[in-house]
Amino acid sequence: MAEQHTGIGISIKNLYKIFGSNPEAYIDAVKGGMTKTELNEKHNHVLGLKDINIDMPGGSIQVVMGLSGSGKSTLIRHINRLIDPTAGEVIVGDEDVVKMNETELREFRRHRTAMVFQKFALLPHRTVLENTVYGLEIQGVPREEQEKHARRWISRVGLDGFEDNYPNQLSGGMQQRVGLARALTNDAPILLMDEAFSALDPLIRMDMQSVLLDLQKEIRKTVVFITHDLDEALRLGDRIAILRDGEVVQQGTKQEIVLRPADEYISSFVREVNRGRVISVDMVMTPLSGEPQGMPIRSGTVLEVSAKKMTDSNASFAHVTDADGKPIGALDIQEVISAMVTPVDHETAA
Amino acid sequence: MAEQHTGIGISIKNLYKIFGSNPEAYIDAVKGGMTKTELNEKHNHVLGLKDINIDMPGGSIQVVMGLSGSGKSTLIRHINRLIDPTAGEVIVGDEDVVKMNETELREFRRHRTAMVFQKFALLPHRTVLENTVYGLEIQGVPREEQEKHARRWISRVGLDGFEDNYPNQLSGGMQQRVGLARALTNDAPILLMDEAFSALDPLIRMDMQSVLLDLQKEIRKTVVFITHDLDEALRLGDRIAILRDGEVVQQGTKQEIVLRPADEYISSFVREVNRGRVISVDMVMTPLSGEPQGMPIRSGTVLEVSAKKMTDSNASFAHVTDADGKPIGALDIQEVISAMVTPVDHETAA
Amino acid sequence: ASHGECGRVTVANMNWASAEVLANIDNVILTEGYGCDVELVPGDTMPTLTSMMEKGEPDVAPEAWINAVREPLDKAVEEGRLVYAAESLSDGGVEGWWIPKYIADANPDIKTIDDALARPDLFPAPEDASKGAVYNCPSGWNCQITTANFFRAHDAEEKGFVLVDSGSAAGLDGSIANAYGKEEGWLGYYWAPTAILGNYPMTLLGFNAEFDKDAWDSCIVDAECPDPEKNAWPKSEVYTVVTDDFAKRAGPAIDYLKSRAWSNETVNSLLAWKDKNQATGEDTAYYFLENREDIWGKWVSPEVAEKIKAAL
Amino acid sequence: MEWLTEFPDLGTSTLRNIRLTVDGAFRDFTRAYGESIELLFEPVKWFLINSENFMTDMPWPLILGIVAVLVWIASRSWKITLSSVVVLIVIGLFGMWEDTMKTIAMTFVATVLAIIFGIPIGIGMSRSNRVQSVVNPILDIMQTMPSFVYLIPVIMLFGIGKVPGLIAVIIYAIPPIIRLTNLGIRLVDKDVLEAADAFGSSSWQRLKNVQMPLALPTIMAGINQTIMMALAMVVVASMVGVQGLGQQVLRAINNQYFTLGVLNGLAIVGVAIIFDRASQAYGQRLQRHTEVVHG
Amino acid sequence: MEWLTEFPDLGTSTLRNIRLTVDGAFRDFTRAYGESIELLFEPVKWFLINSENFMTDMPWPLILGIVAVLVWIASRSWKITLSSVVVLIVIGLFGMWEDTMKTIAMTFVATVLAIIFGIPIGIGMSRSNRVQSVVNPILDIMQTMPSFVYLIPVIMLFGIGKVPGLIAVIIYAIPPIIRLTNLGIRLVDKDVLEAADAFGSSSWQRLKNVQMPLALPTIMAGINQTIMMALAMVVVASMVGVQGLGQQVLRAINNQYFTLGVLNGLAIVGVAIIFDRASQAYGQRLQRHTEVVHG
Ligand SMILES: Nc1ncnc2c1ncn2[C@@H]1O[C@H](COP(=O)(O)OP(=O)(O)OP(=O)(O)O)[C@@H](O)[C@H]1O
Ligand SMILES: Nc1ncnc2c1ncn2[C@@H]1O[C@H](COP(=O)(O)OP(=O)(O)OP(=O)(O)O)[C@@H](O)[C@H]1O
Ligand SMILES: [Mg+2]
Ligand SMILES: [Mg+2]
Repeated sequence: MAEQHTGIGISIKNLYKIFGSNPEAYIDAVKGGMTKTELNEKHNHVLGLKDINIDMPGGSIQVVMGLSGSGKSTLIRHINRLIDPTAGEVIVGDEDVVKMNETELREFRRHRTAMVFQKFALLPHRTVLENTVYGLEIQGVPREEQEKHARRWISRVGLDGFEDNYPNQLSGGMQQRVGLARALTNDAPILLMDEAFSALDPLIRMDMQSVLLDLQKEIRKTVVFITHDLDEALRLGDRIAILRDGEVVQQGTKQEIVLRPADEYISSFVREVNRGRVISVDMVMTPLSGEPQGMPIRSGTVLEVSAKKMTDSNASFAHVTDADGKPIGALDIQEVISAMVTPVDHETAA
Repeated sequence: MAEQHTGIGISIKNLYKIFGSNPEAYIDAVKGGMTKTELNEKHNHVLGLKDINIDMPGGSIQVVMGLSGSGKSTLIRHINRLIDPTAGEVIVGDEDVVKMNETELREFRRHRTAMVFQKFALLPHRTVLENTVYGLEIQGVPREEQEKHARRWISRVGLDGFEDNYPNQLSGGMQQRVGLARALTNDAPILLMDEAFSALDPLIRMDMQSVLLDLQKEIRKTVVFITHDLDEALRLGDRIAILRDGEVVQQGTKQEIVLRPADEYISSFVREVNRGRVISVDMVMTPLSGEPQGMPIRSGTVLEVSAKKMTDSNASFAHVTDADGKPIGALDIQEVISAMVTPVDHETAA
Repeated sequence: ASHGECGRVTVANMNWASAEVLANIDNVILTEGYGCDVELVPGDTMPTLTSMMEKGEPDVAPEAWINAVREPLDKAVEEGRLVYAAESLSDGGVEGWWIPKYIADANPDIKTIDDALARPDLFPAPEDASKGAVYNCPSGWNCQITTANFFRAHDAEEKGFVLVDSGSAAGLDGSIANAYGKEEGWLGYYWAPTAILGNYPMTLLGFNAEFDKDAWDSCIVDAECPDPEKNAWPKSEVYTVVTDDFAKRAGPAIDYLKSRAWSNETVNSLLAWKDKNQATGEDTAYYFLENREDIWGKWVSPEVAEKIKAAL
Repeated sequence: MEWLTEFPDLGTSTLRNIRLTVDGAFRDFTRAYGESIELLFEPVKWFLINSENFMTDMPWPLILGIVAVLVWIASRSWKITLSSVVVLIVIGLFGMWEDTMKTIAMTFVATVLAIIFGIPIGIGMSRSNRVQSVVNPILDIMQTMPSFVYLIPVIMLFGIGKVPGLIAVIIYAIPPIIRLTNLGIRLVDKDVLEAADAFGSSSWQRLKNVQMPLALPTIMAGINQTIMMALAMVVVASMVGVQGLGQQVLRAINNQYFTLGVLNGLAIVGVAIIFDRASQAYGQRLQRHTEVVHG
Repeated sequence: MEWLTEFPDLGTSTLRNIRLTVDGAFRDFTRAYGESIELLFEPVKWFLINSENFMTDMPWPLILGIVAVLVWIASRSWKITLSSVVVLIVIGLFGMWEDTMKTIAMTFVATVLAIIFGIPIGIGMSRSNRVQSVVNPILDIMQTMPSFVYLIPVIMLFGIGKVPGLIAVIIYAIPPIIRLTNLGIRLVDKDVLEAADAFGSSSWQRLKNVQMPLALPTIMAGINQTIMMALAMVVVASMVGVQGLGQQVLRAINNQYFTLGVLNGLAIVGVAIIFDRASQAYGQRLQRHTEVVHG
C-alpha cells in the first residue's frame, strides 16, 4: 500500500527493561551481554526488553509478533509509558516519552494514544457505554458528543443493544470488543493494540480487521498491533517486527519476513501461513527472458488466484503485467504451486 | 482418526439457559419460539442457550465454534455445572450432571473433569507451581506426587524456571499455559478447554496442540474444545459443532463442515480456512471411469501436497489409491487447484 | 486476731482521691493490724455497689457518698444485703453552690446564692454568654435533682441563668479548671472534701434558708416536684458500707471499720499533700499513718496499733 | 531478687517531678492561650448549637417528615424509610424524643464531619507510603488513647459542653473511615488502574472514576464503622456536658435503673441503625454493577 | 401547640411502671440464676487470673524475652521486634511495668478470643444473606449500646472483676473483625472462585485456599480494628474491676493529673501498637503475592 506516511512516527531507541527490585544495578551487565536466563537465575531479575530499536513510520501499521513471553506487551506499554524503561528512548513525533513530566505525559496519553489491552481491562463498574466514552470523558468533551462517538463505535463493533450492560454480563469476545470501541472512540493518532482481536471468532475478526483498514484509508493513524495470527499480521501489517526473549530478531516488510526469514525460529514461525493468499506473483516471477508467454496476470495478484487462473485455462506459463499492462516478469505454474506449498515437510493432515 | 471411543461420553439434551432475575418465567415462551432479541428487549433477560442437543462420543475431541457471544462458554460451563441450566439434561457417562447433589457434583468435578478458562482464572496468591497442583491438592493426593505431576506439566508447557513466580509476573500467554498445566495435571477423563490456546503464539500453540493430540493417543480423554481458529479446529477436532445465538446451527465431522456448510453463515465461517492443507484428495476425486490415469496419490493426501506432486511431474491427471495401492478415484489438477482456492471472491491481498 | 478469723477481704478502691486514700489506709491496717488478706478492687461507684449488693463482693466500700446513690443503697440496706459501718467522714461532707475565691474576693457582697444569682454577668454560660450559668452536679447523682430544684426554687431562670449539665465529675472539675484558667466566674454545685478545692480555692455560698427536712424529703429530692421552695443542703453523709456477709464474719476487723472516722479538715490537708506531690493513694496512706497516729490511734486497740507501727 | 519481678523504674521522685513539671507547664499554656484557641472554635460551637436548636424546636411531625425524606433520598427504599419513621415514633412514645433529637443533632454533625475529613485523609494515605506510615500511628493513638486523657485538657481549654464532646466523638470516629478508605483504594485492581492511566486520567479523574467507585464497598464499611463509633461515644460526650440520650444512660447507670438504661441504649442503637442503613443503601445504589453475577 | 414540639409519649407513670416491673423481674432473675451462670464462666476466670499472674510474677527480663520471641515469630522483622522491646522498656522506666503487664494479659486474651470467634462468625455471615441480615443488627447493638447498660446486669451476675471486664472488651471488640471478614470474603473475585469450584473444592477448601487468602487484607484491617477497640476498652474494663493501666488513667482523670493520664494513655497506645504491628506484619507475610507489581 501507499508510502504516504502522515501520522506520528514512533522511534524506539536502545530500549532496555529489567523487572525486579533493583533494575539499575544490572543494566550494565545486561548491556555487557548477560543473558535473560543468567540474570534470572543469578540475580532474580527478569530481562523484559533488551536493546530494542524500532522505527515505526507515521501512519503505518506496525505488527509485533513473537513467542509468548517474549516482551511484546512490555514493549507496547513503553510507548505510552505505562512502564518506565530501565534505559533508552521512546521518541514519538519529536518528543521523548521517557522524559515527559506528569502533565505532558497525561496530555500525551489523552490526545495522542489509545490502547486496547490484552486482558481487556474494562472498568467493571461502568456499563458498556460508560466504558466506551471513558477516553472522551477524561478529555472533557461534552457528554452528547461523547455518546455520539461512542454509540457509533459500539454499533460498529457489533454490540448494539448491549450499551447498558455491565462487562461481567458479556462474553469474552464481547468484552474485548468493548475495549476496542473504547480505544477507537478516543480517536487518537496512535493506536496501541495488544492482541486486540485474540478473543474474536474469524468473522467478527475479519470485520474488525476491515474496520482498522478502513480507518487507515480515511485517517492515517500509527498503529502498533500485537498479534499471534500470521494471516492477520500479513493482512494488516505494513511492517512486522519479531521479538524473541526481549530482543528484536527480525523486522521488515511482511514479504521480507515470509520469503526471507532471518533464521530457523522465524521460518518455523511463518511456516503455518496460508502462503497462497499472502504471497503475490511479484515474489515468484522470474525476469522476462524474451517474449511474454501465456496469459497476462496483474502484478500484486496472490498465488492462489493466479494458480486458479492458470489451471483453469490449462496454461503452464503466464506473464506478470504492471498497472499499465506492460509485462514485467514470467510465471511458471510449477513455481507458483511450489511457492504456495509450505516449504518444510509436514504431516499430511488426516 | 480412529473411531475407538473409550472415554466417557457426554450427551447434552434439550438444554436451555436464560440469564436474568427470573428465568423460569420465560422458559415456556422461549420453547414456544421467542427470539433472543425479543426476550432481551421485552423482558430484559438474555437467552444464553436454546435447545442444545449434542452427543459427544467418549474419547473424542469435540470442537465448539461460533461467533463471539454465541454461547460457547455458557455451554461448556454446563458440562461441569458451573452454570445451572434453566432446562435440559447434561448426561456425562450415565449420570445427569444437573441432578447431582452437592457431594456428587464435587466428586464429579474432582475426578472427572478439568477445565481451562477463557480468562485463565488463576489463583493470584499462589505461585505457578501452587496453581498447578491445585486440582491434586484438592483431591488429597500426597504432596510429593502432586509436585511430580505438576512439574512435568509445567515443563511440558514451557514454563520451566517460572515455578515460583506469581501469575502477575507472567505474560498473558504464560498465564494461559499455567491454566493449561493446571488442568492437565488434574489428569481427568474429561477436559473442558475454553479458548485454551487463544493467547499463544503459533509455535507454542502448535506445540500445545501436539500435546493434546499425543495425550489423545495415549489415554483417550473426552475433550470439549472451544476455539476461534478454524485450522486448529480442523487439526484437533473429531467433530465440530457451530453455535449461533445460543443455537447449534451445524454439527458433524470437520470435512462435512468445510465442504458442506449448512448455510451462508457457516460458509463465511470456513471461508478463511487454508483449504489446501485441510481437504484431502478423497473429497475432490471423481469416481474412476475407465483406467486410472497419471500418477498414483495416496488416499488422505491433502490437496496442497498432491497439487505440488502433480505440477512437479507436470501431470494434469492422477488417480487416488487406497492403503493397498488399489485405485479408488480420479484427480484433475484443475479440480485440485480450484478446491484449494477459497470459493468466494476476495480482494487480492496487497 | 489471727489470720483465720479475718480471712480474705476485698476492699473497693474507688477512683476519687479521698476514697483511694482511705482504701489504702484500710489495706494497711487490716493487713498489718488484723491479719486480713486484703485485696484492693478497682471500680467505679456504681459497678462496685451493684456488685456488693448482688454478689457480696467486694466486702468493703470505705467511702460511699450516700446522697449520690441513695435510692439503690437504701433498698439494699433494707433488704439486709449491705450494712452501714462508720460514718467515715464524721463531720459529713459539705455540699452546696460555690464560687471561685477570686470572685468572692472581688465581689465581697456576694455571700449567698441569691446574691450570686443577681449577677448573671459574672458567671457567663458556656454556650450563651448573655446568660449566667449554674453548673449542675454530674448526671445521675442525686445532687443533680436537688440542684435542679434549688435552681427552680431560686427562680434562677427568670434571673437570666441556665442550668448547665456537667455530665461527670471529671466534666465538672474541668469546667472549674477552665474558669480558673481564664479567671472567669463560675457558679455551681460542688462538695468537700475534695482535691479540687485544694487546687482551686472556692467559697461556699450561703443558702438563704434553713434546712427543712420535710420539704427536702417531699420535694427537693423529687425531680417532678411541682413547686420547690428554697432550702439548705443538709450535711452530706459519707459512710463506710460493708456487705452483710462480711459484717457477720469479720470479727474484730468490723469494730475497726465501725469506728474509723476522720474529719473534713484532716482529709483536706491530706489531699493537699497528695496533690502537691502527685502522690498515689498508697503513698498518701503511708504518709498519713506515719504522721497522724493521733487520729488513727483511736480507731484501733493499742495492741493493734503497735503491730501497725511495727510494719510501717 | 526483687529487681527481677519489679522493673527498675526511674524512681518515684524523678517520675513525680516529671509529672509536676509537665502538668505545670500545660496549665500555664492553657491559661495563656486558652481564649484564643477557644475563639477559633466559635463557629463550630455556633453551628452545633443551632443544629441542636433546630432539631428540638421543630415540631415533631416535621422532623419525622424531614427524616423520612432524607432517608428516602439516600436509600430509595420504602422499607428503610418506613422503618426509620417507626423507630423514631417508638422512641418518641417511650418519652425519649427530645434527648434523641439532641443526640441526632450532635452525632449527625460529628459523623458528617468525620466522613468529610476522613475520606480525603484516607485518600492521601493511599497515595503515599510515607504519609501512611506517619498517619497510622496517629490513628492508633486516636483510637486507643482513652478519651478522657485528652478531654481533660480540652475541657480546660473550652470548658464543658458541645465542643469537647464533638472533638471526642470525631477523634474516636474518624480512624475507621480513614483506614478503610486507604485500604479500599490500595486494593483496587492494578489492571483497571492501568487502563485509566492509559487514557490520560489525571489523578483526580482516576480517583473519581476508578478508585473511589471500586473501593466503595470497603469505604462503606468504613462509614458504617464511623457511624457506630460516633454513636458509641454518645455516653462519653454526655460526660463532658453534651445533652441527649447519653445523659439518661448515665442517670440509669448511676441509679441502677436497668430498664431506663436499656431503653436509652436502644434508642442510641436505633439512631445508629437509621444512619447506617440509609448510608449503606445509598452506597449500594452506587454500585449496581455488583448485583450482576455470572451464572 | 405544645403537642407539636413535645412528642406525645406514653405518659410518665406508664413508663415508670414498665421500668419498675422490668427492673424487678430482672433482679429476681439474676438472684435466682446468678450462681449457675457464674459457674459457667469459672474456666474463663481461671484462665484470666492465671494469665495475669503469669505476666506479673514472671521476671521482667523473661517477659521481654518472650515478647521479643513472639513478635519475631509473628513479624520476622528485626525492626518491629526491637521497637516492641524498646517500647516495653520505656514503659517500665516510667514505672508502669506492672499495670502494663496486667493490661496486656487481659487484652491479649480478649483480642485472641475475639479473633477466634469473630472470624468464623464473619465467614458464616458471608455465606448467607439470611445470616448476615440477622447478625448485622446484633453487631450494631454490640457496638453502640453503651457498655455500662449491659455491664450493670453483668455485674449483678458476676460481681465486679475480670469476667465482666472481659465480656465488655469482647462485646465491643468483636464486631469489626466479624464485619470485615464478611466483607473481605464477599469481595473475592468471582472468576477465581469459579476456578476453585471447577476443580471440585469442598466449601472448606474453597474457604481455606481461596477466600481467606484473598480476603486477607480486609481481614487484617478487621484484626487491626479489633485490637484498637480492645485497647480502647481498657478504661471501661477498669471501671468494673480490672486492674491495669486503665485504673491509672481513671486516677489521673479524677485528680486532674494531666501527665499521669498521658503517660498511661501512651502506655496503652504502645501496647496497641505492638499488638498491631506484629499481627499486621504476620498478615503481610501471608500475602507475599501482592508485593509484586507490574511495571
Ligand atoms: N451473567 C450473565 N448475565 C447476562 N447475560 C449473560 C451472562 N453471561 C453471559 N451472558 C450472555 O450470554 C451470551 C453468551 O455468552 P458466552 O460467554 O457463552 O459467549 P461465548 O460464545 O463464549 O463468546 P466469546 O467467544 O466471546 O467468549 C452473551 O450474549 C452474553 O451477553
Ligand atoms: N512485573 C513483572 N515482574 C517480573 N517479570 C515480568 C513482569 N512483567 C513481565 N515480566 C516478564 O517479562 C517477560 C515479557 O512479558 P510480556 O508480557 O511482555 O510478554 P508478551 O510478549 O506480551 O507475551 P504474551 O504473548 O504471552 O502476552 C515475561 O518473561 C514475563 O515473565
Ligand atoms: Mg502480552
Ligand atoms: Mg467465551
